Amino acid sequence: MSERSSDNMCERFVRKVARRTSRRSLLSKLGTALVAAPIFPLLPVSRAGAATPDRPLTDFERNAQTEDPNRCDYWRHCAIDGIICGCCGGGPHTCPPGSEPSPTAWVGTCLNPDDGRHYLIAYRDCCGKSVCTPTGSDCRCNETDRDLPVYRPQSNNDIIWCFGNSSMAYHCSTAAIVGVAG
Amino acid sequence: MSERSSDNMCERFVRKVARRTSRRSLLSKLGTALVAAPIFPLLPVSRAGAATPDRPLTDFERNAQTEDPNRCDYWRHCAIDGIICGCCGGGPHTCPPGSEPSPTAWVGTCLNPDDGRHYLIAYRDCCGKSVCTPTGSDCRCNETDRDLPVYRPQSNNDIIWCFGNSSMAYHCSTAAIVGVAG
Amino acid sequence: MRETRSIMLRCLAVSKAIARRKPSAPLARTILFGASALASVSVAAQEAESTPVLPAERSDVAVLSAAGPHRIFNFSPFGGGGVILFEGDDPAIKSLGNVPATDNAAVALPRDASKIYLAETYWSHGNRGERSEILSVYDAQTLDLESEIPIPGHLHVVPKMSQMGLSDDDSLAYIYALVPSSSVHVVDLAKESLATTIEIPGCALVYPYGPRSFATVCGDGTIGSVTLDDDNGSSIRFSERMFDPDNDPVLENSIVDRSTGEGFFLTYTGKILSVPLGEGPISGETWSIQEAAGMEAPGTGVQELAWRPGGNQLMALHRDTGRIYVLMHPGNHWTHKVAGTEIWVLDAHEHKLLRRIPLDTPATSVAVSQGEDPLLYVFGFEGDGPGGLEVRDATTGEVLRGRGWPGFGNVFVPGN
Amino acid sequence: MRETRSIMLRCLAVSKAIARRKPSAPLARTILFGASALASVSVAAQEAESTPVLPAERSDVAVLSAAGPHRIFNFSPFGGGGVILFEGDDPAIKSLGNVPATDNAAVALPRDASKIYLAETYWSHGNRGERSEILSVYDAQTLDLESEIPIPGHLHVVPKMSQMGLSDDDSLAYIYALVPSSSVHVVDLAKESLATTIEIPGCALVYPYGPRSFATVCGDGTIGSVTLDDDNGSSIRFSERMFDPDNDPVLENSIVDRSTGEGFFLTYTGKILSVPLGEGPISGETWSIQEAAGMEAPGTGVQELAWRPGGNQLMALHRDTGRIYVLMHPGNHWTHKVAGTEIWVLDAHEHKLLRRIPLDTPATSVAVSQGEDPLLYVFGFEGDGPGGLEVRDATTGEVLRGRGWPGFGNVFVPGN
Repeated sequence: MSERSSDNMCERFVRKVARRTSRRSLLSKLGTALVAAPIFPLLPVSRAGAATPDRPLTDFERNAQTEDPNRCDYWRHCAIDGIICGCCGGGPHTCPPGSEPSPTAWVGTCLNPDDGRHYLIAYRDCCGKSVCTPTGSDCRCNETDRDLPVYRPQSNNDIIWCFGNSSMAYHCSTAAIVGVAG
Repeated sequence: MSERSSDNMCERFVRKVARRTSRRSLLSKLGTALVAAPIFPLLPVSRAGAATPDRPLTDFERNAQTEDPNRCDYWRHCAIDGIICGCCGGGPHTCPPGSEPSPTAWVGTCLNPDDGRHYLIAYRDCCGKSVCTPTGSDCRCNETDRDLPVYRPQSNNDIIWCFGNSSMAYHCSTAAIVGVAG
Repeated sequence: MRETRSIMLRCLAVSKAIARRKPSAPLARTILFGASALASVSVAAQEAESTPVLPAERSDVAVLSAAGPHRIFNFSPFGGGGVILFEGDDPAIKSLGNVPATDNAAVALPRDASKIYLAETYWSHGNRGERSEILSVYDAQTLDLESEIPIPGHLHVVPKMSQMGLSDDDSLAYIYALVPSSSVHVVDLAKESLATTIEIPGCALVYPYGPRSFATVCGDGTIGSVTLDDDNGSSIRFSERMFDPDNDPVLENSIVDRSTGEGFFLTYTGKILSVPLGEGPISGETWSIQEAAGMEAPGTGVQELAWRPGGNQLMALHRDTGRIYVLMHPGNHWTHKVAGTEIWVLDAHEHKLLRRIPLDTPATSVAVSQGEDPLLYVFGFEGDGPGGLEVRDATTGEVLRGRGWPGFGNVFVPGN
Repeated sequence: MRETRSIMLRCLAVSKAIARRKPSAPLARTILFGASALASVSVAAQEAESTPVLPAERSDVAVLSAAGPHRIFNFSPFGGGGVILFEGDDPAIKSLGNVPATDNAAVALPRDASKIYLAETYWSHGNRGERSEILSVYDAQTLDLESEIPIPGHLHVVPKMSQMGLSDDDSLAYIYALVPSSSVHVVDLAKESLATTIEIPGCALVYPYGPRSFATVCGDGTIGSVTLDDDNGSSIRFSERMFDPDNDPVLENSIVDRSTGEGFFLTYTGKILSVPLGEGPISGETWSIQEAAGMEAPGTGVQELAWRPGGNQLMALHRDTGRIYVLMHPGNHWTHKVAGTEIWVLDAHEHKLLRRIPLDTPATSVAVSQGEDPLLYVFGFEGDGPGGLEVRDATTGEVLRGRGWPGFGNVFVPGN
């Protein structure tokens, strides 16, 4: 398998929004923001206090494993809601063939039991293709550690994160490492 | 529940076909056929020899019941392939609300165990609406008594019989009595 | 070439006898179906037998009666699902019909459930092509599509009651959207057109009340309230910070009574913010449903076992009696989607627990019919099998009837 | 109004450090997300620990290797399904990816499986609106849509191998349609346009062979063969009556070898019509697979128990060895869709049974890979659970691997 870059997605996102909406005031704001900013997929934010080293483990963290990324209890899946892309021909940070990673994502803060660190995980949906038919018995997950409601969208796992893709059709969800939670 | 007529469906069918195709020679043939013919839904044909009174019963006929029309073993379902409309808000000859009976149908010849007669059953699909989500555990049927391949289309239960409907989307299948098999 | 081979599919003539429901009249014509398959349909009189010949049937289409208070609208907009209608009094809990919806559609019903409104997104070629964002209007008796009102869009999300709602007089639809900014699209249902779009930066979801107002929940722990003026201008008011959005946020499927403007916002740990949303400053009192049950109010510990609310559509309000139904389970914090093992019945005004209803199978969702003789609907059962729908007496909690059927989702009832 | 509330969703800047895969470099900027939810992402160096920090990952998209002979294309065009790709040698039988298809789409693959062709029907609003009849062309390695070729339509039917096929040189697609008349749409795949439509009144389905020919089966018991001339004119020849279409018809998933034009038409009772479809009159010999197994050839009795063929894609041909695989079950006549409990392996030319392979679970479909080391794929298992896909050695019948997965449908393999 080889890779295709997902560069410039944010730019495409904004352009698509620009085409679709008639709300000029908003657009000009977005346009301004872009001029000042390098083009890169939107990164999620950390939630303050999520990674206090001495807090007790959640049930998910107690049971998490690091061997099989195509099961719901894989350590990175602590806040995933969706179908694991690894069950659809993709991988933890790889969209299945023919789908596109979303430039936007929701975020979880998950404990890696191997190194004891908390990592920020971007749950980027893979989009532009109808819902994946997963092969595997433990591919549809709904984990909720520190999942917040939609009025805190970047920490919400219910939203279809396909904004700015060629179509908003949801295919599956990845769980890419963004960095260590600070 | 009240009823809405399904009159003039055949007419609408031909008109829609006329709009959709560019094959004028065919259309003129269909047009000619129509001029000579009253407008009425296409009726299926009987298969010669289907109802010989002294032939042995099929397995379906041995087990058929006449009480619950929303099960696969209801006597009229001897050649049905599809979702029973009675599980979707319809009935044996009634389409669920918001769907349309197809003007065309495939046909079965089924034995009514109550009167010992063979009846011609028109399996009219209800169309124009996405596939029904049936409520019931025995609503998806595939019975094959005297089911013939698609090159004998009026005796074939695999075809989506939604020709001429507002859209060809398949919703469910009915099993209406057409008459006694001669 | 064999010229006798005829075109396979023709609309050929038959007698109108059947149309006129004269079942035993012989057919006047035969039906041709390919030259080699010529056969005749004969509905000739049978030789005399003891039982009459069953009459030929005409195909027709069912139309529903007007919805009573026990009509159920189950909504599951995934994988070709949509709205399935049931009658709560039907012993068989059998589908009355269904209305398709796109994946992640949103739904709303007027109080008399005469219409079904669906906010939908279509692409002309399934998952690609031209995009249409529409509000589909269905007649809830014929289940026919009546119109498609263009809208700017709606949020694609696991369905929530508070994604979309109607003004108290059923004249306006409020549709929540996240892009390009967090906003609410207001549709004039009589004019079948967009009235306005209201930005609600930092807030999300709509909880309509009164003729031209809706509440919304904000990421900084406040409750907002938007009121439209007659020219579709709008003003927004906010409460002080009423909850901790990072650790104990208000659940999305909280409830505002459309008529009275009484809001009941339930948090992850089981606090209810009772917020009257009339004129003036927004404030209210916070009480704990566990304390109402004589227990300690739980905290946010990830290893702090307590009775906690959880599920999807996990809360329901019977407006006339002021009873709140909440799905509860024993669990730690962050188990807010776990299925409930009990339904707690609370007095919304006295802040008292009235009843605990144990469930045989844990469920994620609950709804209650309005008016007299309320029925309690429990659904979204755990497990691989059919989701099921259980109908209980809303007063006693007793199981009246139920049936397994496939599905998950939200349930909407008339009268809300 | 609070002016500090910012727009919720903005594409804001972050350092390119992550893009450049320097995982431990600190982020140069913070990300703003609502004024009240300001927080910083810090990928600062951890205090020294024994294990290295896992690197940040960039999102990418998988691309498949070119298909080898053991690539599997499972086709299930219902309820949001489509083509799911597998590798027959993969011990886990895990999806390689999937291509969506509309309900009742038809599929074909070129011999090298470099493309996936889907005949599809779309309505612009799901089940309503503007209708599009297209042949969708996918690259079978990227699974990207390459083009949409307008076509007049295709038959909506439970999927069959013989609804659609390609000429031996993969240059033409033949698509069967029933309305307005039974006909075959011929698409020039290089020009991406319809070449012609050929009416085949009284007949149905397409079994391509050679550069510009296809066989078809007719309702009067004959086999037809259509050949296109260079100007896309066509001529059709028919055999004499070769089977009884009312009582013992030829099954739809019969097989014609695209290269040699050898046809193997299997009837309900288990007769095979071996029909060479070259030049001249169409005729052939009929033999019984039960007789090939040393049994009596069964009749058409509805209470005549015998080994009979049954299922969906119930027949497969390994071209190099001339082996035919047929799903068989004990049953009466008219059980032609019943799942098979055994696979019978037959020599297509010697008319001999080579092997009977008992199945642990009855299955409705079978396929075989072409070339050396053929694999036998058994699928469409009965029961409520996942359909499953079992991979067997096509020579010995031994189970090599298998896995439950949801689905039903047809399996296509490269090289056919």
